[in-house]
This record gives sequence, structure tokens and C-alpha cells, in this order.
Amino acid sequence: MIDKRVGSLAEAVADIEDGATVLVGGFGNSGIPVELVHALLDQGTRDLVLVTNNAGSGDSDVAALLREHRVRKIICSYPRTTGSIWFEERYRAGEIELELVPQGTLSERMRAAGAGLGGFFTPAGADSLLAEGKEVRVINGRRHVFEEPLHGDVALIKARRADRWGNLVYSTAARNFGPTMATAAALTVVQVREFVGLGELDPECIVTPGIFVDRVVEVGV
Amino acid sequence: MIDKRVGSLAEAVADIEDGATVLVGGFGNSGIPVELVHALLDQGTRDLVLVTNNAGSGDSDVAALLREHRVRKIICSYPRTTGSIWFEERYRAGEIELELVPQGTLSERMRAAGAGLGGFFTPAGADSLLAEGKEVRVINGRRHVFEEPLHGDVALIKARRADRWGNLVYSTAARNFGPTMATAAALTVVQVREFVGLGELDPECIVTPGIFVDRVVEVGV
Amino acid sequence: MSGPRLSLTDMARRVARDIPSGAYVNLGIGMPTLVGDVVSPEKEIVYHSENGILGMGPAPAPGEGDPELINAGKQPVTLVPGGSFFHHTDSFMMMRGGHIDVTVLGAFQVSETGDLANWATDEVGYPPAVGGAMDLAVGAKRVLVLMTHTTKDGRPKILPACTFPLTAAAVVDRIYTELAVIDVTADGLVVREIVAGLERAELQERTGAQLRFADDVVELVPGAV
Amino acid sequence: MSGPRLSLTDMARRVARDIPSGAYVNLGIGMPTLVGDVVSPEKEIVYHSENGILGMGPAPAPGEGDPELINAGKQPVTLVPGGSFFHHTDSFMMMRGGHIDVTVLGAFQVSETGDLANWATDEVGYPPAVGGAMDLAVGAKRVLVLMTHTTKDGRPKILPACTFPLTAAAVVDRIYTELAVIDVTADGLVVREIVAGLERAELQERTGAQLRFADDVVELVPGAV
Repeated sequence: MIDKRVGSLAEAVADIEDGATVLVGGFGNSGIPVELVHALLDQGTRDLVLVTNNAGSGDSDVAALLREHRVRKIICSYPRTTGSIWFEERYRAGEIELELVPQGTLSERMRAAGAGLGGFFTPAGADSLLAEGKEVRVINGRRHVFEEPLHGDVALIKARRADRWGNLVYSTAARNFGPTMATAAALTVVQVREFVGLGELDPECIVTPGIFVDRVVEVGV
Repeated sequence: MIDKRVGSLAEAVADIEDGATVLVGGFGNSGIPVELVHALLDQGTRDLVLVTNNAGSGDSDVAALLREHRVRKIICSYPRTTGSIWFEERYRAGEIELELVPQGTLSERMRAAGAGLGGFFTPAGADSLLAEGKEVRVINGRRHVFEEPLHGDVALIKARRADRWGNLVYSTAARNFGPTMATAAALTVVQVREFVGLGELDPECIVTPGIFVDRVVEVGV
Repeated sequence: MSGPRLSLTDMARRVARDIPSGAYVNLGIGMPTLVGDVVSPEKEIVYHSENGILGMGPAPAPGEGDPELINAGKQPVTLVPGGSFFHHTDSFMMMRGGHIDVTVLGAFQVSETGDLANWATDEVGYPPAVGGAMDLAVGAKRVLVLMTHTTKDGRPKILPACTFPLTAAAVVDRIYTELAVIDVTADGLVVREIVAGLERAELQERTGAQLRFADDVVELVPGAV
Repeated sequence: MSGPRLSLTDMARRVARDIPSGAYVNLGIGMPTLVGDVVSPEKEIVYHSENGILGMGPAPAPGEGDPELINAGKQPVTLVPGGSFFHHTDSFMMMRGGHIDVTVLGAFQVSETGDLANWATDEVGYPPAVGGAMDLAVGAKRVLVLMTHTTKDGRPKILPACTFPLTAAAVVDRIYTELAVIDVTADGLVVREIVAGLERAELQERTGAQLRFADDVVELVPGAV
């Protein structure tokens, strides 16, 4: 029987290794898999490459990983937000590598990984510093920059409901990067508010089919 | 007030011009916008470039356009199906141009158009005759072929329900190419089984947001 | 700075007049957000937010609303009837793919050819951040810039060429400031409207690039825009 | 052709044994479809169909079902609890992106390096068709080929190199025929199983490419697979 439900947050992140590339869902404070990230913090993994839109705020979740020196590199679009003190501190000290990517490109690069594509040309950023060192090609009279797929070893995301097959539905704008990250990682781990029985999710409304999901853990919030 | 509903099939397709590239939804007999295609037939447009997975079967819809010599070129993945007599006749007579595209690439090329991308590298078909004349690049040790975006002047698709903003939900496997084609055309025309009031579609379950839709017409089936 | 000028509300109102009913609109963070507050209620506008919302409504009443339903500026919002949620990749399809009719963006600098610089300055040591600015700038059908005419210390922000890092080249269609409404055209910058009481020469003086004036320049009266 | 051989059902059963419980599986049109009918009911398998279905169930009772709920072979099917619908582009993400655990495909020819030819022959004048074969062949984690060992007129289909147009190079993992189960390895073709009563020399004779035999070749008994 297919059953992707695991009993604890610790179990859900137990085998994530040092040096892993970890995709972390969320935009601002919406859709962050806070409990999973804290489980990862407790688990002790180091030298992580984080892929996430923002670089954390305050002392929680992503910011806590930065504070505890667990992150070698961060790939994101908007690291500098109100309260991104730990990121800024690590960045100024030269203790963390930053790869800045336009937000749409960040998402699209993960999609390309999930879709088995070798990369794509986008006009976003093609006229900018962010295209430096990358292939630029004029297509239909417009400059495009070549962007490579971005694979994760692990994705940590948050959804609203899951069944034992790992089918997911989300909640309002907390959906954000979750569905794409789920496709792009070798191991996709999801925290959900509640489990439901198989068949209870409307097949027309499932956002992430279980094929993209490896583990789901219920956190009740 | 935004109101994308139109009163008749004829009105929905009235301004489609000779030579237009028309994306037509459907896979086999599932999800074909039969009534819209017949309205296009009645409207009289010629020299069409059709983009559609199959090349019609029997005497209806796409096959009827072929029969009536309305199609200059067809871009598709599987033109040869049971009953694809009109396609085969036109093809053997050299009266129609065929661009054969792997099915995933067909869909992905339309998505690239809808997503504003300049093209992508895919491993599908890279070892095959279908890569001839195209750029091939080895990425991570694997051959990939460069594929260009595929834009439509018009998309004709079928959905189950729409509201006046053009938000759409589909029905089972009839969804197929519809959501992607809706993003890839300058003018997206949709036939639906029924109109519903604004706000009646669950915002978590809308498959095609109205931003991708220009006209909806109710056909009741 | 002294002299005649539009208030922020006037500026937002002026931009709002150029947004047609039925448009799909993305408002940038900061000053552009104000535009949403002053659009005529007779217009039906569909607001897009990069984090996966179409049909974004106003902020909820204090203490109400869904804490995860936020806009691109991370502030709580609501959803109007007809609105929908989708994932980030689909959201950026809309932005980059030419589906957003109008975007209103802030800017550090705009060049006379419509180059936009609105993501990075020349500040050293401060970590850069880009967000969705580049996708939106290249993808929206119409890019409107709403900004102050000069920097706080009076240096021009409208220039022959941007000195700050570019967001995107040749994308800006129209510039709205407290002093004027200026179109970016194939023939350079054309002033369409000017705040009442400001001399043309003075506007030119506060502008780094060469201005032309339309034949029918309109006067903008502060408080009556 | 005379001599010992497996029936179609035997062949399908043999493939079915190699599909692990919990797998996401795409069965090609034709002979591969039979595999779904003989998988042990104790296994929970999720069937994928390229036209946007995960959790595809058996055909509906005659006269029942949704006429638009069809499989890749255009035949009516059903959806099992836990199943879902999605659009074509997402469906091919699953196929090309390495998310399908196992695919079972028919073939015209397979080479000793695992090249697959299953979409076009050398027939002239007949319009070509490719469908989803290429995406699936490059993308599935494990590609199993189920086919007759030779053509109807006795020519080998397992060859040093394919003579028909390639679907994809170096993708086939294992070949199942009425005569044998053969792995494609870095050291060439290795026979794992052979139908009971068939001489190894005879199997080699009906095969265009050089075969090696595993140390522990298993006999397949017709009717008892």
C-alpha cells in the first residue's frame, strides 16, 4: 500500500545530508514550512545550499538556519527584507554565498528541473548584471539569457491537506513556490494542516499530484 | 464591466482571418471544441495553420476543415489515427504541410509562448530525425534539442464552466491541451457547457484564470 | 524642493486615469500601491500579485483575514469574487508572457530610451535584491513609472542613460512625476502634461535628458487632478 | 513460428512481476496495455496516462462512464480514488522529468545499446506519427520493452543497431519477448531468462545482436509464468 504519511517531523527530515541543496517554499511569511525547517535545524545538517525566495526574517526558520551557520549558499530573488538581520550579517561577513536570481527565473529554473528540460531562454534579466557570464541570444529581436535547470536534493514545502498518496491542496497565497518545488527535488517533504482519506480530495482540484511527493507530515496548523 | 461572454458561436469566431495560426484543443475525441470548429468552418476562413494533437477523424471538426481545403499546414504529434481519412488524403496528395512534433514538445512549445520564453532545450526527440535542422546541445552528458515557442493567433478550446471574467474549469481528461493553449494565443475563444455567476467557481480550483481568456460561449454540451 | 508640484495622491490619481476598465494590473511595491486606492470605482480592474493572486482586493479589517493571503509587499489582502490562486510559476507566466495589461513601477532612474533602473543602486556592501521586477518590466504590455522627478538631493532621475544597474532596457512607456507626465517615444522623451505654474525651462533643468514638448501640453492643477 | 514460446498473457505476466508495488506506471498503447490486466491485485500501482490522468482505473461498464475520460489509446477508462486530472504540459513534466517509475513500451527494434525504434518504420508515403513516445522514452526511470522477438516474417528485432528511425538512444533497460527476458547492460545484452525448451543457440539465431547469458539463467515455463 502506498502510504507517504510519516509520524513525526524528525522522521520526515532524518536523512537529509550535509551539503544538500534544499528548496524551501514560502514567500514572505506565507507558505513557509516553519515546522519542517525547525526539524531540519534540530537534525543538525550543515553546509546547506538553500533555494528560497527570501532569506528569512527575524529569528525563525530560514533565519535560524543562517544564525546557526548551517547555510553555505543561498539562491534567491529577494534576500533583503524587513528583519533579514541574520542574512545581512552573514553576507557582510562574507560567510555566505549569494546567487541572486529574478523571481520568475528562480521559479522557472526549478520547473525546468522538474520537467526534465535542459534550460531555457528568458528575456528577464537579459539586459542586466544578472546575465553576466551567461549566454545571451537575440530571439525575435529581443535579448534573452540562457538559464539552467535548478534541481533540489530535497524540497520542504507546506500545504493544507494531503491524502496517503501525497496528493496536495494548498491554502490561498501560501501555494506560491510549493507546487513547483515539489517537482524539482529528489525528495519532496510536505507539512500539512490535515490528512484526509484517499478519494476525499476532488480530482479536478488536486494541485500537486502525489507523484511529486515523497513524505507528508501533519502539523495541525 | 468585464464580460467575456458572447452570444453566439458565429460571433465568437467572426474575426478570425485567413492564414491564422489556430490552436485547437482536444486529444482523440476528448475535449475537442467541436461547435467552435464548425463555426469556423461556416465562417469560411482559409489557409489556416492548425496546431492540434491529432489531425481529425471521420468527417467532423478538424477533419471537416481538412476536407474543405481550409488548412495549409498542420502542426501535431499524432496525425494518423483511426479514421484520419481526410488528413491522409490531403497529405498523400501533397496538399498539406505537416510539422510533426513530439507530444510533450508540442505542449511545451505552446507553454513557452504563453510564458514569454524564447525557447528551451529538451531531450525528447534529440536523438531522432525530428531534431534534424535544429540546434542540438549536450547538457549534463545528454543530447538536447532546442525548441522554439509556438504562438497562436487564436486558440479554440473547450471547458466545462466559465464565469463572466473567463475563469475556467474543465471536465476530466477533456482538460488536456486547453489550459496551455489558452496562454499561447493572442485571442482565446472557449466553448463551455455552462456559465456560472462570478464568485461561484472556487478560487482554489480555477484551472485557467480569466486573464488568459478573451471570449466564452455557452453551448450546453 | 520648492515650486509647484503634485501631491502623492494627485500623482496616483493621474496614473489611475490611464488604467482602462477591464485591465489586468500589477502595482509595484511602494508608491505604485497607492494607485489602487484612487482608481475610479466605476472601473472593473483585476489586480495581479506576483505571489499567485489574480483579483486581489483591499486589506482585510484589522484582526480579520487570512495571514497567508498577502500581496507582493507582504501585507494582508483579500480576494474579490472571480479571483483565483495559482502557483508562482504560473504567476510569472502571466507577468513575463505579456498577459498583464499595465504595470506601475517605481524607479531609481529612467533613460530617454525607456531603460529602467529600479532594483539596485551603487551602494556598496549592501546585499542586492531583485524580486519580480525584471520579469514584470520585460513582460507587461504597458510599463508605467511612477516616481519623484529628482532624488532627495535634487539630482535628476530621468537621464540620457541610467547610471544604476539596469532592470531592463527600452521597456518604459510613460513616466509620471510630481512635475510632469512624459512619454518615452521613438523620438525621445515627450512631455504631455506639466504641473500648472512650472516653467518648461525649469522642468528641463530638473531633467537629465532632453525633453520635447507635445503640441498640446496639458496643465496639471495640484489638488484637481 | 514453431517451437516453445510464451503466450501474450505469459509475457504480460512476466512484465507485471517486475513492477513494484507503489510504482507510477505508464503503459504504452497495444501489447503493453495487457500488463495492467495481470498485475497482482495485492500491489498498489498508480497508472499514468499522457492525456492528463494519474490513477487511471479499468474501463467502465458498457454504456457507463464519461466519454471524455479516455486513455492514451483513446479508450474509455475510469479514475480510482486518489486519482487526479491535470493538463497536458503538466502530464509531460511527469513523463519527461523522471517522475514515472516504469514505462512498458512496444517496439519495432531495440539495439544492443538500448536504442529504441518504436515510432516509424521505413514505409514510404505513409504519414508519420510520434505522439508521446519520445518524451516517455527519454524520461521514465525504467524503460521496459515488450515485443515479439522477431518480425512476422522472422527477421530479428533485436539488433546491433536499429535500422528504423530512432525514438531515443540508450534508453531501454530490459526486453521481454515470447522467448526471453534480456537486460541491456553496459557490457551488452544479457539473457536473464529463456523459455523452457529453447536452445540458447536458437535464441541467438533469432537475435541480430550478440547475446551473453547470465550465470543463473532462469527457465520460463509457458502457462506457468
